[in-house]
Amino acid sequence: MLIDHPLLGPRDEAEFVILGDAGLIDRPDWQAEDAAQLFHDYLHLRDNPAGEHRELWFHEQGDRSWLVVTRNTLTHEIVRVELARDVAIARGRDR
Amino acid sequence: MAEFALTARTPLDGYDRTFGGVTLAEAAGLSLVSAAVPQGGDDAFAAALAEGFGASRPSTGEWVPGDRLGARILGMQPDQLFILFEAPDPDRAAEAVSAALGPAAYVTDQSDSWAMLRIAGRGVRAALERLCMLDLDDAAFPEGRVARTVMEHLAVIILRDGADGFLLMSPRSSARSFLHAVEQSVATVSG
Amino acid sequence: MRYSALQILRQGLTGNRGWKPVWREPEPKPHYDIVIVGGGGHGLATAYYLAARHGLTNVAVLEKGWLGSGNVGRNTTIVRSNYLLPGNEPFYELSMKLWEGLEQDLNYNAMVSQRGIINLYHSDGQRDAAARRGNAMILAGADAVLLDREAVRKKCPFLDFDNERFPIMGGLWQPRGGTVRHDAVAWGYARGADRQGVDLIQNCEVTGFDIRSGVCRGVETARGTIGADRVAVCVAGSSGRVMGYAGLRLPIESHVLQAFVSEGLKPAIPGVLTFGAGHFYISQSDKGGLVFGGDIDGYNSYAQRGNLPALEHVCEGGMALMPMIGRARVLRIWGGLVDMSMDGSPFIDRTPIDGLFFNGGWNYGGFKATPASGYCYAHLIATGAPHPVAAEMRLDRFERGAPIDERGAGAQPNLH
Amino acid sequence: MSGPFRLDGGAVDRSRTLAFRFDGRSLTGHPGDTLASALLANGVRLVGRSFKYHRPRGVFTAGSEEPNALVELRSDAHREPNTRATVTELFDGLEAWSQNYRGSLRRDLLAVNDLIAPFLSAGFYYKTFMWPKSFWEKVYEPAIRASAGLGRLSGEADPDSYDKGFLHCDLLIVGAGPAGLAAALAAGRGGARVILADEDFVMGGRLTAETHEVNGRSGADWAAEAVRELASMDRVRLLPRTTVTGAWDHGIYGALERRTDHLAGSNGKPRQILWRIYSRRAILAAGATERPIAFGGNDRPGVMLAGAVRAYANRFAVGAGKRVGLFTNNDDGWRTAADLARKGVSVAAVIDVRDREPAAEVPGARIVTGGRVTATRGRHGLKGVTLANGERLALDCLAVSGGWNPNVHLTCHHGGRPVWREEIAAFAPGDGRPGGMAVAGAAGGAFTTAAALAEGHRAAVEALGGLGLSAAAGEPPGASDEAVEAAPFWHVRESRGRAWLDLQNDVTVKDVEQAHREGFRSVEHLKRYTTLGMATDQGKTANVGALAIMAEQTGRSIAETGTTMFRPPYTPVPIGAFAGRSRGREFQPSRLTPSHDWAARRGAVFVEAGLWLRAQWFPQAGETHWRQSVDREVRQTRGSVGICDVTTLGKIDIQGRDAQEFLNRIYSNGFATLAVGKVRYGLMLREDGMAYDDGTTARLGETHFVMTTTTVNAVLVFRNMEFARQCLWPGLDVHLISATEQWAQFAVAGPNSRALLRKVVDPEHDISNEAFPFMACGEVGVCGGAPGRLFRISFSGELAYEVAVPARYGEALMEALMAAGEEFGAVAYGTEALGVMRVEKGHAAANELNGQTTARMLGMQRMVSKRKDCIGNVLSERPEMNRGDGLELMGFRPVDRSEPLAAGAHFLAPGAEAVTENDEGWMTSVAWSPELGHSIGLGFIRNGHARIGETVRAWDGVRGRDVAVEIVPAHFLDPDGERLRG
Repeated sequence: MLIDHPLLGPRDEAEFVILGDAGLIDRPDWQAEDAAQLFHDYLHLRDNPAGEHRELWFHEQGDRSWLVVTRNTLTHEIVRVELARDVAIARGRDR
Repeated sequence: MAEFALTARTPLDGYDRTFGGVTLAEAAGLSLVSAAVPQGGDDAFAAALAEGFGASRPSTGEWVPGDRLGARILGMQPDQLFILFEAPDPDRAAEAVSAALGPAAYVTDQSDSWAMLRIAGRGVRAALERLCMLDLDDAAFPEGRVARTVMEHLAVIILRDGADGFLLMSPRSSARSFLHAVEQSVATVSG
Repeated sequence: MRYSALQILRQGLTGNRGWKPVWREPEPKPHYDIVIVGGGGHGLATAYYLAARHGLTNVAVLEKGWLGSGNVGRNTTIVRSNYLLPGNEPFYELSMKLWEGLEQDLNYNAMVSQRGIINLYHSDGQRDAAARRGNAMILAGADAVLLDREAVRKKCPFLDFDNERFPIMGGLWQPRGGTVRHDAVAWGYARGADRQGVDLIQNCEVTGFDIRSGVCRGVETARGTIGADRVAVCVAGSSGRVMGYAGLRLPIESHVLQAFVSEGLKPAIPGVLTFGAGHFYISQSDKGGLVFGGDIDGYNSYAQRGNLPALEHVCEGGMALMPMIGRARVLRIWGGLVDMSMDGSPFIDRTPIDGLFFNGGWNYGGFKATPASGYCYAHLIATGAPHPVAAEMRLDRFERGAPIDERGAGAQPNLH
Repeated sequence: MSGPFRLDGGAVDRSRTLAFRFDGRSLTGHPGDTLASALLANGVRLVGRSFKYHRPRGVFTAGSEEPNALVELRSDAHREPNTRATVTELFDGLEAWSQNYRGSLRRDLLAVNDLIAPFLSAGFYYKTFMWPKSFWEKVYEPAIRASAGLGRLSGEADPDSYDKGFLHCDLLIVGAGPAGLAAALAAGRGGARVILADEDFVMGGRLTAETHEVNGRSGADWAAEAVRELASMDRVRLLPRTTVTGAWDHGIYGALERRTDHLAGSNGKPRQILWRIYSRRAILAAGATERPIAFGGNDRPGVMLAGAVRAYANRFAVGAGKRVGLFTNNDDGWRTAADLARKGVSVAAVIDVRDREPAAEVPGARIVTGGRVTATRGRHGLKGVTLANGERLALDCLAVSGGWNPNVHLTCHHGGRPVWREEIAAFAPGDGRPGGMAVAGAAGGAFTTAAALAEGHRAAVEALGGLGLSAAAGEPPGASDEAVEAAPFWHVRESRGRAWLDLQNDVTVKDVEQAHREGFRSVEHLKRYTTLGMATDQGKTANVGALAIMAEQTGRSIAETGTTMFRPPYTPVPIGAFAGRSRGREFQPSRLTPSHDWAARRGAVFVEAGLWLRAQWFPQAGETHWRQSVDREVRQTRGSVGICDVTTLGKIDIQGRDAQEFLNRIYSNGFATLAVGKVRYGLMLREDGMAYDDGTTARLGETHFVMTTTTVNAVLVFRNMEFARQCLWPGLDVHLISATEQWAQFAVAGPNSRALLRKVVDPEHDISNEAFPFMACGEVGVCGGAPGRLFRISFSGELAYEVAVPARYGEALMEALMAAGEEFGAVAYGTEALGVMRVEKGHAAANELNGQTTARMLGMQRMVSKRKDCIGNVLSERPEMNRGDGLELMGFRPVDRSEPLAAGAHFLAPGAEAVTENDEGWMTSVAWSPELGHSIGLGFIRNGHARIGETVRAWDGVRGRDVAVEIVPAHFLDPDGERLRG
């Protein structure tokens, strides 16, 4: 596969390590009432669609950026690649 | 005078060899220091870089020359650059960059982290196409480009510094495996 | 029709014109006691054991494609019970014992071939882990032998003992491990279930469940609604998709696992071998093909195909371990759709929805589990209680903090 | 002239003669020959035996689809089984052997299978061999296995090398026939980056085998001229002898180039190269494969595909027979008769299943329209055929044409299904083909040369247009539209005897009928039950005929019946090629520590630790057993001072305003209060609450920290911290870079370690216990000003330090430390001694931190802070992970002190039966303690702390041992840690 890195252009899958569902960005609040349940679901019940899937890839043999890749799991077609840091900030993550 | 003195040893022991049209030589005497840009400090960094090295900040994947100490500024990561230069005192390379950039960057000495190998000459790309997944065509990877990638299971930073010339950097501990891989490719395509 | 040498003789003399269909092609009935979703190995085995062990025959197996089109028809045919953890090992040992009686049980020769499996180790740490595992196997009634380097060399002189990057120190050998003709397993169970009255319905994809006030009363299919008192899902890689119809999220991801077979070669490899310093395992089929595989590609996929990096990685392991296979040619490459779970271990459990049962999370190891999976799933469906050897294979084990993590890789499906 | 069947003309170089051997027999051929053409030229017709019935077989095709003519090529370790003679270029000295017989090729003892064939029909083995039970393993299966497979592996390591490479292009063209060449010319002239690959050693495809004209000259000449022009373009890359074997995602294709297979030896160069081609667009111009007609005895040597017979005559100047017949259902087949006649080969008869006027003039040939061949005769080669009308013809070669199948394979590699097109009676590319792939020429069902040239040209223009590049306009090359009309015809119902579909696997029409009878009606069931199409040729000539017959049986159309999946590779690829250079010592890189050469000079024994090679111990003169060396290293270190290279530990440089807060969230224990100049031990959890790594972090400055990780987890920890930095807390100002390679680091341990370091660390640094206490750290000058770092930390439990210098000084520092330590009798110690000392101290290492253990199990529950957010602390609270009777890390010593212990043993109560239910835990690590004089062990056991002093059994059934051990605390020496603070 080729991942079209937003800063570097198309790079071979071999340079990357995949983590999985981008939902892992949304780490729950450790002090929430139901933190135990939230963390269980966060870690164990991940999106697994037959179709477009937002997933985290790490450009380990590249610029060390974490990316959010939107990829179709039926065709492997990649429709969007974003810097995970931008996505995380957009989803309200900060300090 | 201390009782013991430490003599330095380079990762490739000064390797230098020519195969047909291709020359492989360890690039010695270069210091490498990483400079990370503090959050919100991009402007300060740009100013410091201009002041300290007479260079503008390259974008990730590019390198630009500075105007002193033979410096080359490599855009390695969105918030991290490498400065490749001839340090007046290699034992104080990080200090030298600190002095030049001040608080505008967090610096870390990387000089001993990488084996540096210059590969040049006709047939360079024929050799590299057996190793490197990247498109090294003049249009796709001209002079001024730099990339971190993987070759034969090894991390490699490849920097183009000539029509037929590249600087390759690979982790010091596996320098011999790296040299072997490059030698093999060059030997296979030459003669 | 009972199979035997005599039967073959009789049919052979009459131009093989007298053979009867191995299964009927029935129309679905409006209602069954039990509907099994998925006509792969596990579904067919479940139907067989429901009928054979629990006398439940008003059962239908719904298959969206052709019988055995799941991973039972797309795997590397290895059977073994060399697991480590008490939540797993007794289950796989039950499976091994069922394999050993399969031909007689089914009157179908699935060619269970117990030529042994050796997991090689390459470091002191791996040796210690192999010993711990071997002991766990023996405790569970399985067989295990710890081989040293010389013993391995005697069995497999063709391994790279000279120019090796990661020296072979020895191996954990399970003599009863081996391979089974995978398609024949599906056909044998299908024939066995059909002969007892189970309806096997092909080209009948399930598109939804009939769930009313928290109770599952049947399934929607390409061929209409089919009522059922109990609905048992076992669709491996499609688990997420199918259970999604019931609004359930699972601790499972669907991944692609590539596997490979070479051109037919005269026998060269005894039993099954597994490399401990790379992702590579291999055996040789009764037709002579080298059947081998390694690690999953690592990304979620339903495409049933992988890519070059994983493929090359597997072959690199093969050449590092046994450079004699360099000139053997890869004939076919295929991608299996595997249901990777969060701890690398499976589930055989009820669901929060009454009457709806779930079997899945087999990772890349579902084939060897086929008999025990069907046996224990049938037990759960028929009696309502989990079979003792499958008692840990629960969906709530992550909430309880009791994962069955053989590799110690944590909640990361692509690392198991 | 080499061989009685050699004709005039053709593209073989008669000026040179090549000698070769087949089954030991000396023969000759010419450059330009394949092994198959050379064998035919010499009149060799019997070349192999079929898989199941061991029927005599001869050359059937002239291409990579060959099912019969498979040989073992070359000898000894170079032996290459199942090699297609039809694509093996002849070279001087070539040696080949036929395959799959017992006795001799002519008198194959296993041919007996053919006599009992009625009892070996489809799937027979599923129905028998079951009684008595034990016989399967002992008798039946060994017999079946003995006859498995075709060729033999050498059993020796492959002596050749393989390489990989990476190519990039705008347009990849697969196949250099008329369509491919026309496409390449258009794209190349337009200035695009083009790769043109063809599996043949001569480019031109069918043009090399036909007599068609292109632009008014012979097709072969036009092709040669086109190739010359393309070779002159520097943006065009020609890859002959290269098979594009797979279409992968996003325009990536795998291609196998055979570099030296056409030579007697590879002389050190890679034998084959596996290219990974990155293309923006691709054109599949792979042509078509002819298919046979099934009739009685159609597997005899001498029965060949008509197009192949034509290729042998036109290209290789070989007559496949002296009296040739033609059996066809289409006009194209007639061309064989015409070409042979023109070459002076006697064409005895043309049998066309169609009841219509002859499609061509064939002087002297008996023409039978509406005819059928029902049987053949001849034991080791065709002698004659019988027609449905009873007529018997004497023939030594029968050319058969059942029409052509487009080579759609690559269009299906992404799951696309070919579609049946009635007008060409064949499957053509359907939807779902790989992105960016176009199809041109016969591969798309356009069977005439003119159409192929036009489509190739147009496909190139469109592909480049899509990329915003311009192809050369102008007209495609011209050729006449030859007649290709065909009438679907699959098998002769009136056949006498078996009619073969899959020649290699011996699948006959009867087998397909039986599969249908038994309910194996879906194409996948048909394939798997009969083994149709599962041989080395993947049924390229067999599948469609079988599908047609299944369709007849079920009464469905072929379109409804469908076809099986085509998967990579297009033709088989050696495992060695996929592996490339990664074998033997080059399987994975080796990472060497800065003191590696020094250790090697000292005769150290090395051990793999991940990719690292580490010194395991340093044998000295007179030491005959590793234990002697290790015991000495431990005694000397605990007694005086020892030095160990610990460079392999992961080191991560962490800087930023928020670095401390960041560390406080990464580690489970508190880091908020770590002062500058101090080191702290830290434990890391995974988010699931399990312990996964530990190490120390030193604070060098307000915003500057250096972390160490375990050797094995260095990469993973860095990855996880980058994830936390970029994805979880992007607002924190923290920056990471690996410093593992930058610093050579050595542990200096033992009561004399300070005294030793005083001689190495520059005097201006006060390293007294007061100034530099336990867990202190700082930057120091070493050996006269070299930049260094000193850490007062201890893994051994002794007074100990770790000293680091830039890696370039590492070897020198090792020598300096040893020299400075001479007066104290300093020793270098390796990983074994390190392990002994850590077990004596009860420190957890890889065997304990194996990803299955909690902080509680490790006795570190106090290191999981509940007053802060950190990775893993929420889920570490889960009930089953906090059971009162859970596993706890304890020490163990044998009740009989002389007994050795073994890691991997499980704990059982005295007298308890050895079953899973009684399993209480396991021994994780053991060592022989020189100081205590007996074996000691660490292990996890249920409720351990409450059971100190209790005796249990370390049961080790897999090694036949069972040792009584006492449960003790997990630190055997200096429990209060006085030594390391001294």
